[in-house]
Amino acid sequence: MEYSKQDLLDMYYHLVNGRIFTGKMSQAVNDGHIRISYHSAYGEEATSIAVVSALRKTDWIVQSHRVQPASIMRLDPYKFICELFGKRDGQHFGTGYDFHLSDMAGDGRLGVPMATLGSVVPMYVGFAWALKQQKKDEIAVVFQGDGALSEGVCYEAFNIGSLYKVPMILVINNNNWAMTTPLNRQCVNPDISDRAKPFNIPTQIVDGSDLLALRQAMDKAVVLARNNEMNVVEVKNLRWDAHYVRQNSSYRDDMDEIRDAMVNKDCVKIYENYLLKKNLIDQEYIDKLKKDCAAHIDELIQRAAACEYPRFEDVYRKECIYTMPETGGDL
Amino acid sequence: MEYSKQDLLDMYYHLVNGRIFTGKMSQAVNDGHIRISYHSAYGEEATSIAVVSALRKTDWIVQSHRVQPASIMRLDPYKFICELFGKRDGQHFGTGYDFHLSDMAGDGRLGVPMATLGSVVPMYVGFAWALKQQKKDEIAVVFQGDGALSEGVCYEAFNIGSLYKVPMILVINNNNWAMTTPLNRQCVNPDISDRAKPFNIPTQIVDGSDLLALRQAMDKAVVLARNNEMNVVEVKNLRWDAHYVRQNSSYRDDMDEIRDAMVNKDCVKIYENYLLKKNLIDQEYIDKLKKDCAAHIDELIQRAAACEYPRFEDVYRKECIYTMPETGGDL
Amino acid sequence: MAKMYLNRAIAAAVAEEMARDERVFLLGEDIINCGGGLSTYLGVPEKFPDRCLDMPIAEAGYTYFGVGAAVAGLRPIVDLMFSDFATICSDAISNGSAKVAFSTQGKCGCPIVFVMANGGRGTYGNFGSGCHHSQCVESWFQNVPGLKVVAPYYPADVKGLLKASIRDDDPVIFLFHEGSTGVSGIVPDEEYVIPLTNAANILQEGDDITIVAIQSMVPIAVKAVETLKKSGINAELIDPRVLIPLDEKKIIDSVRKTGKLVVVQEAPRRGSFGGEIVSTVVEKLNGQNISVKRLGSLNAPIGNGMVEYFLVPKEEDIVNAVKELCQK
Amino acid sequence: MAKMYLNRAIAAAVAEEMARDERVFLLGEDIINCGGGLSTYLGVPEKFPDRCLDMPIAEAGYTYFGVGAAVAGLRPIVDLMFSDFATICSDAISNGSAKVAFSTQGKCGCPIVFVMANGGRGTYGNFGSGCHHSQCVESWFQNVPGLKVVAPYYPADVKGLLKASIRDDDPVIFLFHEGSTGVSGIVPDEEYVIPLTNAANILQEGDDITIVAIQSMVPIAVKAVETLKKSGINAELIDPRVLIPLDEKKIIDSVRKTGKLVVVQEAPRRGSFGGEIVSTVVEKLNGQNISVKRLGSLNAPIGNGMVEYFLVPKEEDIVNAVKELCQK
Ligand SMILES: Cc1ncc(C[n+]2csc(CCOP(=O)(O)OP(=O)(O)O)c2C)c(N)n1
Ligand SMILES: Cc1ncc(C[n+]2csc(CCOP(=O)(O)OP(=O)(O)O)c2C)c(N)n1
Ligand SMILES: [Mg+2]
Ligand SMILES: [Mg+2]
Repeated sequence: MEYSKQDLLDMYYHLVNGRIFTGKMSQAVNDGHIRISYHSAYGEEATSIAVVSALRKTDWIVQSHRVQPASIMRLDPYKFICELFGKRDGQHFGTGYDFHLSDMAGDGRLGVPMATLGSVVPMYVGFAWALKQQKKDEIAVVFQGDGALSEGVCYEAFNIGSLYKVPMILVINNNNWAMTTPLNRQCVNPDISDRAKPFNIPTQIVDGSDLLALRQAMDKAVVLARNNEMNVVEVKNLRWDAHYVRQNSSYRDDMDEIRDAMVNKDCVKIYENYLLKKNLIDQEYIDKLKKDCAAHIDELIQRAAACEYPRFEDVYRKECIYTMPETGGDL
Repeated sequence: MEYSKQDLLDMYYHLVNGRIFTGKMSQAVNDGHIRISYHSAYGEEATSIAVVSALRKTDWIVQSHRVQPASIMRLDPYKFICELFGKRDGQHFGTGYDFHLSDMAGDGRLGVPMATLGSVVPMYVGFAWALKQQKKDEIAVVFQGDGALSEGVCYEAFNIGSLYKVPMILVINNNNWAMTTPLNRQCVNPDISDRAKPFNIPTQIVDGSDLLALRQAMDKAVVLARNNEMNVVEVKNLRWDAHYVRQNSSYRDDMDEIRDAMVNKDCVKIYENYLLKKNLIDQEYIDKLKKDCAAHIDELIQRAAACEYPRFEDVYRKECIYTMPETGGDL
Repeated sequence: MAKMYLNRAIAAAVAEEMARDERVFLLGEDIINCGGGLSTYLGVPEKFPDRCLDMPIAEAGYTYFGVGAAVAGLRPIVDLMFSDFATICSDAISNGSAKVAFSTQGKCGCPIVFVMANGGRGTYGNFGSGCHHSQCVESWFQNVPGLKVVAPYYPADVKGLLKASIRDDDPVIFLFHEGSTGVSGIVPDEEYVIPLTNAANILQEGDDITIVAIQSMVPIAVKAVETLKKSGINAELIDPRVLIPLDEKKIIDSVRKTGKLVVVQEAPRRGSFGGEIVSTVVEKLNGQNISVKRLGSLNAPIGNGMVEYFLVPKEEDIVNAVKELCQK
Repeated sequence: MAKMYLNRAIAAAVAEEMARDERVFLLGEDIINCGGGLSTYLGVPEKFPDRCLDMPIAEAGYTYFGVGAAVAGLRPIVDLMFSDFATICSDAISNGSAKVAFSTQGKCGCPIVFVMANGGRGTYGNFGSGCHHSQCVESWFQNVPGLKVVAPYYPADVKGLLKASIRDDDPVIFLFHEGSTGVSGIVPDEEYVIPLTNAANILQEGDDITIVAIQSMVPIAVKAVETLKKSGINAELIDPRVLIPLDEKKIIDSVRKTGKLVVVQEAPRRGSFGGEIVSTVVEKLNGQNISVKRLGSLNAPIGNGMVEYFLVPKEEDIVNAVKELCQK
C-alpha cells in the first residue's frame, strides 16, 4: 500500500509527539506530579500510532495502560495530563487516571476500559456486535498486553467473536514482560496470537519497531473488521522501561537486548531514517518538530500542575453512581 | 498394541454392564427413583470404559455428569445407585448425586468434581501438579463435554498445565450438543481439542464408537501423562438421548443421524462383532452376560429403593462444613 | 386477570419490553431451543429471532459481552441460569457493569439486567441439585455500589418488576426463585410496571410484630401469619420485593409501630441481607427498644436431594421466633 | 521485639510456615522476581525455589489450581494481589474451596489461604488506583458457608493470624490492608500463632460506648478514642481481627455493658459486614435498649487519586457518631 506524503508526515508527528510525551510523563512521575503507577510506552510508541492512523475518526479504540500515545491522538492532551495528575480539569475530573479513561460522549471515541486485565476483550466483542446490530459502520480496536492474554475471558471472546462475526480488532502488545514476569514463565509458545487460530480467527504478527509494517498490518486488519471479521494483530515489542516508572528493575536479565533494541530497533529512528531517505524530511524539520512538541507538552504540564484538585461535589454526584439515582438508594 | 484375552473380555463386561446400567437408570427416572436431572451416557459408554481400562487403580478419574459407566468401574455400584436415589446408603449419604461424587479416602480414586462446568480442568492441573510434587507415580484424568470446553478456565488450564508439565489427561467427550444447543452454535470449529495446540499440548481425536481405538488413544495418552506431558483426547460422540432423561427433545434436528448411529455406530455392537469375529465370545456368552448384569443391577435398584433417606445428623455434621469446626463459627 | 406460571410471567415481561424497545435483546445459554436453561423465555426467540442470542457456556465472556453492548447503547438481558454461576461472571457484574456510570463520570450508563434463578428447589417438593445449583446469592452483591438487586416471589411481582428492571438505566440483578418457576399466580391482563422504588408490599397489616420475608420465604410467612392469628398474634408481613434500593420507610414505620422484627430468608443466616435489614432498622430507630430475630438457612452448603429441606426455615420456625419475641 | 513493616511480617509468616511444613507452597503472579505483586513475599522464593510458583495472569485458573492441589494433600497459599480481583476467581473460592468438605462429607478438606490486599491507599497519603484496585471486599464472602475471613491491621496481628490461617484445615480468605504494606509495628521475636477463634482484641477498655473498627479503621478509631477521652467519653475499642468466625462474645459483652455500638469500616456502608455485627449484637441482646450506628464509605465506587479520601470515614466521623449516640 502507498501512503500520501501528508499521511506519512502525520504519522511521524504523532510518533515523535508520542515519544516526547512518554519521556515527559516519566519525568512527571519523578517530579511528583503523577502519584499512581505510570506504565511507560517507551519504545512501543509505533504500535499506538499505527493503530489510530489506520482508523476512521468514527472508529473506537479501547486503551490499555501502555498506549498513551494512542490516547493523546484522540483526546485533548491537556485533559489527559490533568487526568494523570488527578486534577480537576481532567477528562473525568482526575478520577479516572489512564486506567479508567474513556470518551463516550465526545469526539474521542475511547471506549470504557477496565483495569482488570483481559476483560475488555469479551466486553468489546459485545460492543462491536452492538455497533453492527445498530447498523453503524464503525469498528472497535482493543489493546491488551501479552500478560493480559492469559485471562480465560480472552478465549471466550475469541469463541463468541468468531461465532457472531464482529467488527473488532484485538491488538496484542507482546512486549515480552508482564510486570516482573518474562514471557517464558507465562506460556510455552511465545506467539500468543496462535491462540485465536482454533476459532478460525485471522491473525498477523508484526515487528513493533517498524511503523510502516504495523500500519500495513493494521490496514489489512481494518478491512477484515469492516467485513465483520474479528481478527488479531500481535505486535512484537520489547518493554524498554520497568513495569512502571521508578520500579526497581534489577530483575531484568535482558539489559543487553534492551540496549541493542534502543540502538537498532528504535521505532522512531527507523521511521525517521525511512523518511529521510525518501527526502520527506530533513534534520531541520526533525529538530523543529521535536522542539515544538516538547515545548507544547511542557506548557500543558505547567497548566496541569497549576490546576486544582477535584472537589467532592465534582465527582460524587449521585448520577455518577447510578444513571437513575432515584432508584439507587442513599449514598 | 495387543491386548490380552482377559483384558478384551474385561472391557466387554464393563461395556455391557455400562450400557445396561445406563438403560436401567433411565428407567429409574421414569419410576420416580431418581428425582434430579439424569444425564444418560447412552451410546457414549465406550469412552468411559476405555479411559478407566487404560489406567492403573492408583490413578485418578474425575467424573462429569455423563460418564456413570466409568464411575461404577471404580465405586461400589450399590453406593452409587443410592447416591443417585438420594438415599442414606449412598457414598455421601445421598447428598452428592453424581454431580458431587468422589472417593478421596477409599479405593475408588474419584477426584472431587465440580458442577460448575469447566472448573475441574484447572483444578486437576493443580491436583496433578501436587501428585508430581509429592512424587506419587499417579496421573489424573478429567472428563468434560464439548460445552464445558467453552469456559475460559480451560484455556487457563492448558496454559498452566503446559508450563508446569503435569501428569494429567483431559478427555473431551464431544457429543455435538450442550443441553439444547448444537455444537455449531457453540463454536465455528468442531475440533475442540485444537484449542490446546497453541500451548504445545498434544491432542488426539478418536471415534467414540470404536472401543479399541479409544483404548489405544488412551494408552498413548497415559504414557505421555506419566511423563508429565499434559495432553488431550477428544472423543467424537453423538448424544443419543436428550440432555437429561425425559427432557422434551423436539428441538433435535438430527434424528436421522441418531437413528443411523444406533444402527451403524453403536459402540457395544461394534465391539461385540469384533470379539465375535475373533472368536473370543459367542452368542450364548453374550446372552448370559447381559442377563447377569441386568439381574444384578435390578437387585441393587431394589435394595436402593428400600433404603431410607438420610437424616439431618448424617449429613449436617459440623466437620462436614468445616474440617476444623471449632473455627467455623455457629451453624 | 389470569393465572400464570412464573416462567410465563418472565417470558411475557421480556417479550413486551422487546416489542416496546428495539434496543432490548436477550442472551444466554440455550435460549433458542429451549427458551433458556430454565425455559423462562419460551416463545420469545420465535418472536424476536434477531435479538435472541445463544451463547457458548462461557458466563464470564458473555456477561462481559452484554456489558459491552450496554455501553454501546443497547439494553441486554443476560440470562445466567442459576445464580450459583454468578461467581463465574462476578467480575463482569461487579467490576464491569457496576462501575461504568462512575468511571465515565456519568457520561455513559450500563442498562443491563442479569437474570438468575435463586435458591433451592427442595422447598417445593422436588429434589434440589445441591451446592452449585441451589444457593441463595442475593447478599453476594449487597456491598457493590452501582448495582440494584431485585428479588420478588409472586408471578405478578416478577413480571412488573422485571419490566421496570429492563427499563432501568442501571445494572440490575434480577433474581427469581428457582423452586417456583412452576408456581402460578394471578397476573393482571393489562400492561403494568412496578417501580423499583418504594417497592415493599405490606401483605398483612398487624400491630404486634413485623415480619420481613424475602422471596421464597414469603408464602411460608403468609402461612405462619395465619397460624399466628389463631394464637391471637397479629403480625404485619412485609415482602420487600426489591432489596436495593430497599424500601426502608415501610419497614421502619412498621417496626416503629410494633417494636419487634423477624427477618426470614432462605440464604444462610450469617452474612445475609437480613443483617442489613435489621441493622438499618435499629439504626434508624435508636432510642426505641426493639427486639429482633433473623431466620435463615444453616451456615452450611446445601446438599443434593431432600436434605435441602433440612436447612431452610419452615413455617414453625417463623411461628416460634415470633412467639419468642412476643413473650418478651 | 522489633519494628517490622507489614509486608515483611507477611513474608516472615509464610517463610516460617514453609519451613515448618513442606506441604505449604506459594503461587501467584510475579512471585519470583518481586515477591508477589505487592512485594509481600520478598526473600521467600530464594529460600524455597521449588515451592514458589509464578502463574500467568489467570486468577480463575490458578486459584482452581490451588484448590486442586489442596484436595491432593498440599497446603497452597494463593496470592491474588488486589482483593478486587477476587471477582475473577470467586467460583474457585466460593463454589470450589468452600464446598470441598461438605461435598466429600468430611472425607477431604481444602486447606488453602487466599491472600489479598484489601481496600484503598488513599487513606494513607498516596494516591489510590481506583475502583478496580481499592475496594474493600470482606463482605463479598460473608454469606458463603465453608469460608473463614481474616482481616487484621497491625503487622504483629497479620503475622500471627496468617500463620494460623496457613495451619487451618479450611479455606481462609486472608485480607491485609493495601494502604498499609508500608506501615510498621512491633512484632515479637519469638514464634507465635494467633488462633482464629476468640480473636477480637480489646484495644481500649471503656464503659460509655463500644466501637468496633475493622482493619484500616482501627488506627483511626484509636485516635478517635483519644480525642473522645478529652470530652470525657470512655469508649471501649474492639478490633475483631477475624470476621469469620467472629468473636461474638467479646463484642456482645462489651455492648451489654455500654448499651451503645458504633461499627466503623472502610467498605461501603450498605450491605457491609458491619450490618452483620450490628445485627448479631442486637439479636443477642434482645430486651436491652441499644443504640447503634454504622459508619462506612459512601455507597459509591472509589475513584482514582485523592478523591479516595472523600469516601472513607475519618476520625471526626467516629467522634461525631459517638457523641451523637452518647447524647441520646
Ligand atoms: C485481572 C488482573 N490481574 C492482575 C492485574 C495487575 N497487573 C496490572 S498490569 C499487569 C501486567 C500486565 O502485563 P501485560 O498484559 O503484558 O501488559 P504490559 O504491562 O506489559 O504492557 C498486571 C499483572 C490486573 N490489573 N488485573
Ligand atoms: C458453569 C456452568 N454453566 C452452565 C451449567 C448448566 N449445564 C449443565 S450441563 C450443561 C451442558 C453441558 O454440555 P457438555 O459439556 O457438552 O456436556 P454433555 O451434557 O453434552 O455431556 C449445562 C449448560 C453448569 N452446570 N455450569
Ligand atoms: Mg507485556
Ligand atoms: Mg456435549
